[in-house]
Amino acid sequence: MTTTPTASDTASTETGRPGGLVGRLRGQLQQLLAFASLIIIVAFFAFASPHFFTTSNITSILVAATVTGILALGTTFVIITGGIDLSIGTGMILCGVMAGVFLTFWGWPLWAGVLGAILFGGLIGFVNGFNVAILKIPPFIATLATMLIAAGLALVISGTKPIYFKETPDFQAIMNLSIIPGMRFPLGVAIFILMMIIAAVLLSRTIFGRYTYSIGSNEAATALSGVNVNKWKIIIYTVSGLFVGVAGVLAASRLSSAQPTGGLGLELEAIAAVVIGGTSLSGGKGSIVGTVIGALIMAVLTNGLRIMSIPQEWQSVAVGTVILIAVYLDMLRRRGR
Amino acid sequence: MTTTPTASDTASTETGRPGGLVGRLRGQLQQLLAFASLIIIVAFFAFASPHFFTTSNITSILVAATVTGILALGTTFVIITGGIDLSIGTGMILCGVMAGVFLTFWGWPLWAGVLGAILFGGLIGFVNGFNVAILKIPPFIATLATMLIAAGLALVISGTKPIYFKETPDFQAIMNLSIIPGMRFPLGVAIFILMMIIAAVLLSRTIFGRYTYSIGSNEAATALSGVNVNKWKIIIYTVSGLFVGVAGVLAASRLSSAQPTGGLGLELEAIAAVVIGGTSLSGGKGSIVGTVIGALIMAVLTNGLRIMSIPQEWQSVAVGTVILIAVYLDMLRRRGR
Amino acid sequence: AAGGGDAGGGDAGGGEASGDKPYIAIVSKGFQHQFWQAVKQGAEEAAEEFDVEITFEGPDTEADVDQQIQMLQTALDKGPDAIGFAALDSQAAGPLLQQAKDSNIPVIAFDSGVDSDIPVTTASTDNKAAAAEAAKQMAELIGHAGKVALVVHDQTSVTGVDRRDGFVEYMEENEPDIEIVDTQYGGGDQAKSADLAKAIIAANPDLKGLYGSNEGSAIGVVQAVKELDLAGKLTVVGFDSGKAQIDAINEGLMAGAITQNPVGIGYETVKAAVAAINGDKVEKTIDTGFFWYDKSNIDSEEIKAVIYE
Amino acid sequence: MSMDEREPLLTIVGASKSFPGVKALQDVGLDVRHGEVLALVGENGAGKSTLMKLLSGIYTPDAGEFFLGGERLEITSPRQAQELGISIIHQEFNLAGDLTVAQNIFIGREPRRAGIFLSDRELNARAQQLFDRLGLALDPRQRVGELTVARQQMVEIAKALSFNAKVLIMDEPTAALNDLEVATLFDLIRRFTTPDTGVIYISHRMDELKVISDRITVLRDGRYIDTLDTDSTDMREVISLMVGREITGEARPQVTDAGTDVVLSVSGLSTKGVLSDVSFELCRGEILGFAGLMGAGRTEVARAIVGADPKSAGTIELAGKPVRIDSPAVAAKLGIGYLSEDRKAYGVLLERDVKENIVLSSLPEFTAALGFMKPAAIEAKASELVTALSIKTPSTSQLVKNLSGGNQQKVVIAKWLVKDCDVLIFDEPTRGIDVGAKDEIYALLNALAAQGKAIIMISSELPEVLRMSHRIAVMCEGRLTAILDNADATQENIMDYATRFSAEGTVMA
Ligand SMILES: Nc1ncnc2c1ncn2[C@@H]1O[C@H](COP(=O)(O)OP(=O)(O)OP(=O)(O)O)[C@@H](O)[C@H]1O
Ligand SMILES: Nc1ncnc2c1ncn2[C@@H]1O[C@H](COP(=O)(O)OP(=O)(O)OP(=O)(O)O)[C@@H](O)[C@H]1O
Ligand SMILES: [Mg+2]
Ligand SMILES: [Mg+2]
Repeated sequence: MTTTPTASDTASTETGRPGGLVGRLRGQLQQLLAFASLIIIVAFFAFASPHFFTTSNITSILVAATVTGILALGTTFVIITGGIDLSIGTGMILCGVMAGVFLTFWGWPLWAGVLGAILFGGLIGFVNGFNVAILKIPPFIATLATMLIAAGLALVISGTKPIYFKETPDFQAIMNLSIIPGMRFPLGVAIFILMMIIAAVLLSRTIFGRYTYSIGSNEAATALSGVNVNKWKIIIYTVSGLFVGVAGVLAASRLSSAQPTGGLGLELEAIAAVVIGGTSLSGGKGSIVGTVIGALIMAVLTNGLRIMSIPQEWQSVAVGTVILIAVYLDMLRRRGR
Repeated sequence: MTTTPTASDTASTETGRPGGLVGRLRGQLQQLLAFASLIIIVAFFAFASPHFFTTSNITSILVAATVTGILALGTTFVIITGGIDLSIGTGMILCGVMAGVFLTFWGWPLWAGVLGAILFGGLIGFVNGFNVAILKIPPFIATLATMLIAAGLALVISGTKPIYFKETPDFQAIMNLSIIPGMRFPLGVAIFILMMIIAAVLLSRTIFGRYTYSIGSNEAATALSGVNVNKWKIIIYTVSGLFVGVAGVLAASRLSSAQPTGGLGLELEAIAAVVIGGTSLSGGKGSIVGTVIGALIMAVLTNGLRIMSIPQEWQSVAVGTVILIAVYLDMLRRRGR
Repeated sequence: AAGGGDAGGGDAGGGEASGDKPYIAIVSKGFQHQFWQAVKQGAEEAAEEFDVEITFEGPDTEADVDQQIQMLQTALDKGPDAIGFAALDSQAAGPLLQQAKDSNIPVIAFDSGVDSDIPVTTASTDNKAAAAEAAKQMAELIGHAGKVALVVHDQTSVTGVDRRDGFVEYMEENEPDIEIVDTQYGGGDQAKSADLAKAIIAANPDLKGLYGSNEGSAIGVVQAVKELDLAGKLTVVGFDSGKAQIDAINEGLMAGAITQNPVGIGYETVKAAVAAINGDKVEKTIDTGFFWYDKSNIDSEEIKAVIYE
Repeated sequence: MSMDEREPLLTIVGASKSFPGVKALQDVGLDVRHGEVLALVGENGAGKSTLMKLLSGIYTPDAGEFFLGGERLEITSPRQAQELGISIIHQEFNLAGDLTVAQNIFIGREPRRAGIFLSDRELNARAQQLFDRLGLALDPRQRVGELTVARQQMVEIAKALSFNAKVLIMDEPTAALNDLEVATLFDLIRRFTTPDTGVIYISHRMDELKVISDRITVLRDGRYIDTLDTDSTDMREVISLMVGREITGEARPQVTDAGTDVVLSVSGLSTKGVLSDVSFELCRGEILGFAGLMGAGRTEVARAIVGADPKSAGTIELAGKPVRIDSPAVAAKLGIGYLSEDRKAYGVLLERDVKENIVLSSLPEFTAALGFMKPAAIEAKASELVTALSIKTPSTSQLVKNLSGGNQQKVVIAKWLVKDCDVLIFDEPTRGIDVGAKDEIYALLNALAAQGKAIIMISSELPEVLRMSHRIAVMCEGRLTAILDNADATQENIMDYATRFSAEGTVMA
C-alpha cells in the first residue's frame, strides 16, 4: 500500500479533505473499513436478539445516540486542534436549564428561547476558547473548571429543581415530533443528521476546518504563517459550544424538562466516540464520519447489551472489551497500510 | 526575574532534577511560588472561619487528600510520558474489592492480602501499559476501556455487595491507626507522605524517572537512542498501578469495607491535581512536589468551602473559579520568566 | 403503532429467553446501592413464586434521568408483558408511559411513585413521612434542643429532596429549639460523605446531631464520628440499612435509623404486575411502609424482615 | 548583478537581544543593498538566527532599529513582517505535517469562495503553477509529514518564494540539500533578485558563498565583525574572522588504512517500497561514506539496519554472526548507534537539558544499584563533551531548545560519542555545523575510526564525503549503484552513479 502513488491521497482524505476522485473513493473505502467494526457489532446483536433489529429499536438507538453524538461532533473540532473539552457534559445541562429560564421563567417565544439556549452554549465555548487561547490555560484545566462552574450554575439558576416547559408545550416536539408518518422517526434524529452534515462541511470544506487541522498539526508553524491562531481557537471552541447548545436543547426537549443535574461523564463518552472514530487526541488528524461511527458504536453497544438483558454489571465489562478490540483492529489496519 | 542568569537552572529543576546547589535552591523557591496559591487559599479560609485552621481540621484535610493524592502521585508518571490513565478511579475500587476477596473470602493473612491487592493494582497498570505500548492503543481509549472493565468487575466479583473485613479486623488500622499519641494523626496520612517520598525519589533520582521524562519529551528520539521505550512504558504504567493498589487498600481500610461502587470521577480529580501542579498533559514536564501541591489545593478548597457552609451548588462554581485563577497566575509567572 | 406490533410480538414470544413465561421489565432508580439490590431481591423472590421472567436495571446515579429514560425505552422495545418503573422524574417519562399505555403494557410504579394516572398501581413508601419520623426520633434523642445538620445523598432526586424536606419541615414545625445549621450533599458516597460530615462538625463544634439520608450518607456520618472520636457525643440518625449501619447501631455509634421495606417493595411490584397481566384488579396504591429501628428492636422479627445486610 | 546607488534596501542599526544567561546579540548593524545577496556567516551560536528572528517579528529586540527602503519599521508579529515584505525560511522547519504540500504553502492565504469555503482544486492548481514557475517537482497533494527532510526544505523554499517579498531571508536552506539541489536553489535565488529586492543568505558552507553572494557579513559572539565584498575576498579570511583563528581545512583526507576485518555485513536489504537489494560490508576502523541524491534511500538504509523501519528482506551480520534487529533498542544493545538527520524529530529532547540529552543513550552506565543515577558522573561526562565539542551553552543544565541549531547538532553527536558503539551510523552529522566545528568533528570521526570503530557517514555534501570516507557507497532510487575506493572517487563519477538509473529521479528538473 505504501508504494502506491496515491497513498498520499488516502492519507489526506483521512483528514477529511479528499484529494481528487481516486482519493475520495479510497477515503470512503477506508471509512467503510472502520465501519466494519460497527457492522459486525450490529450483526452480532441482530443475531443474538430478535428485538434488536427492529425499526423501533433502531430508532431508539439513534435517539440514544443523538445527544452524545452532537456533543461528539462539536468536540471533534476541539480535539483536532489538540485540545480537549471536559465541559460539554455539564455545559449541555446548563444550556437546557437556560432554555427553561428563557421559555418558562421569562416567557420568551419558542424560537427565541431555543436560539438563546444555543447561543448560550456558544458563550460557554467562547469562555473556554478565551481561557485557552488568551489566558494560555491548558485546555484540560480550563474546561475542567468550566465543567465544575457549569454544573454549579445549572443548580443555582434552576433552584436545584427541574424546570418544566409549561408555557411552551411544543418544546418537547423539537426532539420527539414524529416526522415520518407511520414510523417513530423523531425530529431530533433528523437534527442529529443535519448537524453531522454541517460539521462535515465545516471541517472539510471551509477555512475554519483547514485552520482546525493546521493548528492541531503544528500550532507554531500556523502562527508563523500569519494565521491569527488565538482568534481561530476562540472561534473553534465557540462553534463546539454551539453544538453543546443544540445538544442541551434536544436533551431538555426529550425529557420535556430541564434537569439541572447529570451530564457528568457524558464528556468522556463523547470524547471516547471521537477517539474510537480515529481522531487523534494529539491533534491534526480526524474526521466527522469517524466520530459518527464512534458514536454509533457506543450507542449500539449500550443498547444491544440491554436488549440482550446482560446483567448490568457485565455490561460495562463488555463495552470496555469491545472498545479495546475495535480500536486495536483499527490500529492494525492503519499500521498495515 | 526574566533576566537572572540562572533561570535555566530553575527550568531544569522544575522537572525535579536539581542542577547544583544554586539550582536546587532556586527550584525550591519556584515550588514555593507555586506553593503561594495554596498558602493564599489556606490563609483565606483561616481568616474566614475560626474552625478551619485547627489541628483536627488539618488532619481531616490530609485524610481527605490521601486517596486522591496517592492516585495523583502514581498517575504523574503516566502523564509525564504524555499518556493519561482514566482507570485509576475504578481501578482503585477493584483493588479494594480484591483485598476483600483475599482477606475475607479466601482468608489470607493480613500482609498477604494487602500485598496481593497492591500487586493487583500493578497488574491493572501492566494491562494498560501493554495495551498502550505493544498494541499501540491510544492511552485515553486503552484506559477508558480498563475503567469500564474494572467498574464492572468490582461489582461482579463482590456480588454487588460491600465486602466486610470480618476475618481481619486489623485491616481498618492501616488507614485509621493513630500514630502520634495524643493527636489524631492516622497511619494512612503517614503512608501518603511515604508515597510522596518514594514517588519523588523515583522521578528525580532514578533511571526510571529519567526515561519517564525522555519518553514524554520525544518518544521517537528516545527510541532511536536505544532505549527500549515499550518496556519502559509498561513499567511506568505498572508502577502507576501499584500506587492505585495502595490507594485502593487505604480507601477500603478507611471504611472497613470494600465498596464495589464509586471511584468514577476520581480520575479527573487526580489528573486535575497533577495538572494544577504544573505537569503538562503533553508530556515531558512535571514534578511530584507540584502534584502534592495540586492535590492539597483541591482538598483544602473542598474542605474550606464546606466549613464555611457555602451552599453546595456554589461550591463547585467556587472550586472551578479558583482553579482557573490559580493556574492562570502560575502561567503568568512562567511566561514572565 | 410500531410499538404495538412489538408488544404483540413480545406477548407471542413470551418475552426473553424462556418460552412462555410472562416477562416483566423493571426499571428502577438505581442498581448499585444495597437498597436497590434489596428491591431486586424481593422482585426475584416474587418472580420465582409467580413463575415469571424479570429483568432489573437502573441508572448509575439517581441524578441520571436521561439514562433512565433510555433504559425505559429499551425495556419497551423488548416488548414486555408488564413494566415496573420507579421514575426519577415522572414528567420526563411522560411520552414513554404514554407509549406503554398505547401498547397496552401495564405499568406498575414503585418506590416514590409516578406522577401520572397511567400506572395501574403504585407500591411505595412515603419518603417525606419516613424522614419526618427520623426527625422526630432525633429530636427526642437530643432533648428537643440544639444544632443538627443533614448529610443528604442527592440534591435533586425525589428521594433526596423528600428525605431532606421531610426532616427539615418536621423540625421547623414541631421543634422551635432545634436549629438546622447545615445541609450538604455527598452523592451517597461513603468517603465523600465522611469528609463533608467532618467539615460540618469542625465548623459547628456544638453540633448535637447528624442525619444521613441514605445508606452511604449514614455510614459516612458514622465514619466521621469514628475518625473524630466523637462516639457518644454526637447523635447520629440514619436511613436504610446494610451491615455497616446495623453494626453501628449495635456498637452505639448510631442511635437508630429508618428503614423502608425494599424487599417488600420489589415483591409487591412483581406481584401487582402479575395481577395486571392476568387482568385481575389491583389496588391503586400499595403502601409498603417504613420502620424506625434502634438497638432495642433491631433483633425483633418484625425489623429483621425489613432490613438487609 | 548591478548595484544600485539608492539607499540600502534594508538597514539594521544597533540590534541587541539577551536571553537568560546569554547575550545573543550586542549592538549589531548591517545593511542589504538593492539587488544583492548578502551572506551572513558566523560560528554556531553567533547570533545569526536570532537576528533574523528579530527581523521577522518572532522576537522583540531589547534595542535596535530596522529600516526598509529608508522607512523605519515597527515589527510586531510574523504576519506583519510578511505584509511588510519580509519573507523568511527558518533554520528549523515550520510545516504542518498533517497537511498537504499545497495546503502548507498557502496557510493563511487560501483561495476562498463566499468568504469561508475552500477550493482545494484551485489551491493545488496554484501550487502546481508555483512549482512549474520555480521548476520544482513537488506533488501539491502529498502530505508533508511523508516527505524527506530535503523535500520539506524545498517546500519551505517554495513557500517563501510564493510571497512577493522584498527581502528574502534564508537560514541555512542548503543544510539538507546536495549539490544538484543547491544549484537549483541558486538559480531560484538569482531569479528572485531584482533591483528592488534583496536576499540575506545564512550558510556554513563556505564554498557556496563565492557562488551566490555579493557581500559577506560576519558575526562573532553576538557582535558585528565586518562586511566584505565577496569578489575581492579570500574565504580563508572570512573563516578567520568568524572563528578568530586560522583554519586549514584540507580538501582531501590523508586516508589511513582501514582495517579488513568485517564488522557489519548487510546483504540483500530491502524495505517495502524504498530499498531493493542493498548489500555492503563495513570493516573495523573504516569510514564508509554514503552519497546520493535527495530521496535516494540512504536514510532508509540506516533506519532499516537499526530496526527503526521494518525490513522486507535481507540479512545483517555482526562480526560474522547473523543478528535480528527489530528495534533501535536491540541495535544499541548490539553496539550499533544511529544519529538521525532530523534532529528535531528524532535527535534531541528539546524540552530537556544538555546533560540529559548527552547521556540518554548510555544512561545505564551512569546508574548505580536500584536504578539510582550518578549525578556527579553524568555532570562530569556532559561537561567533558561540552568542552570537547565546544558546545556553546551557559551550563549543562540549559534546555536544548535554547541552543542554536548547530549546537543542538553537537549535542546529538555527543550523545553517540558517550555510548561505546562498535558501529556508528551518522546521518548528515555536520548539518548546520560551522566550519571550525566541522573540522573538530572530522577529527573526532577520524579518531573514532582509528580506535577501531566502524562508521557509516551519510552526507549530502560531496566534498565532505570525499574528504572523510575510505570508501564511498553511492545510491540511486533505493539501490546501491557503486562502492568506490576513495582514490577512485571524484565528484563527477559519484554524481554519475547517483543518477545511474534515473530519468526523472531528481526532484528538481
Ligand atoms: N530562546 C532562547 N533562549 C535562550 N538562549 C537562546 C535562545 N535562542 C537562542 N539562544 C542563544 O543565543 C545564541 C545565538 O543563537 P542563534 O540561534 O542566533 O545562533 P546561530 O548563529 O543561528 O547559530 P547556528 O549556526 O548554530 O544556527 C546562542 O548562544 C543560543 O544558545
Ligand atoms: N515517512 C515516509 N513516508 C513515505 N515515504 C518516505 C518516508 N520517508 C522517506 N520516504 C521515501 O523514501 C525514499 C528514500 O528516502 P530517504 O530519506 O531514505 O532518502 P535519503 O537518501 O536519505 O535522502 P534525503 O537526502 O532526502 O535524506 C524517498 O523516496 C522518500 O520519499
Ligand atoms: Mg541558526
Ligand atoms: Mg537522508
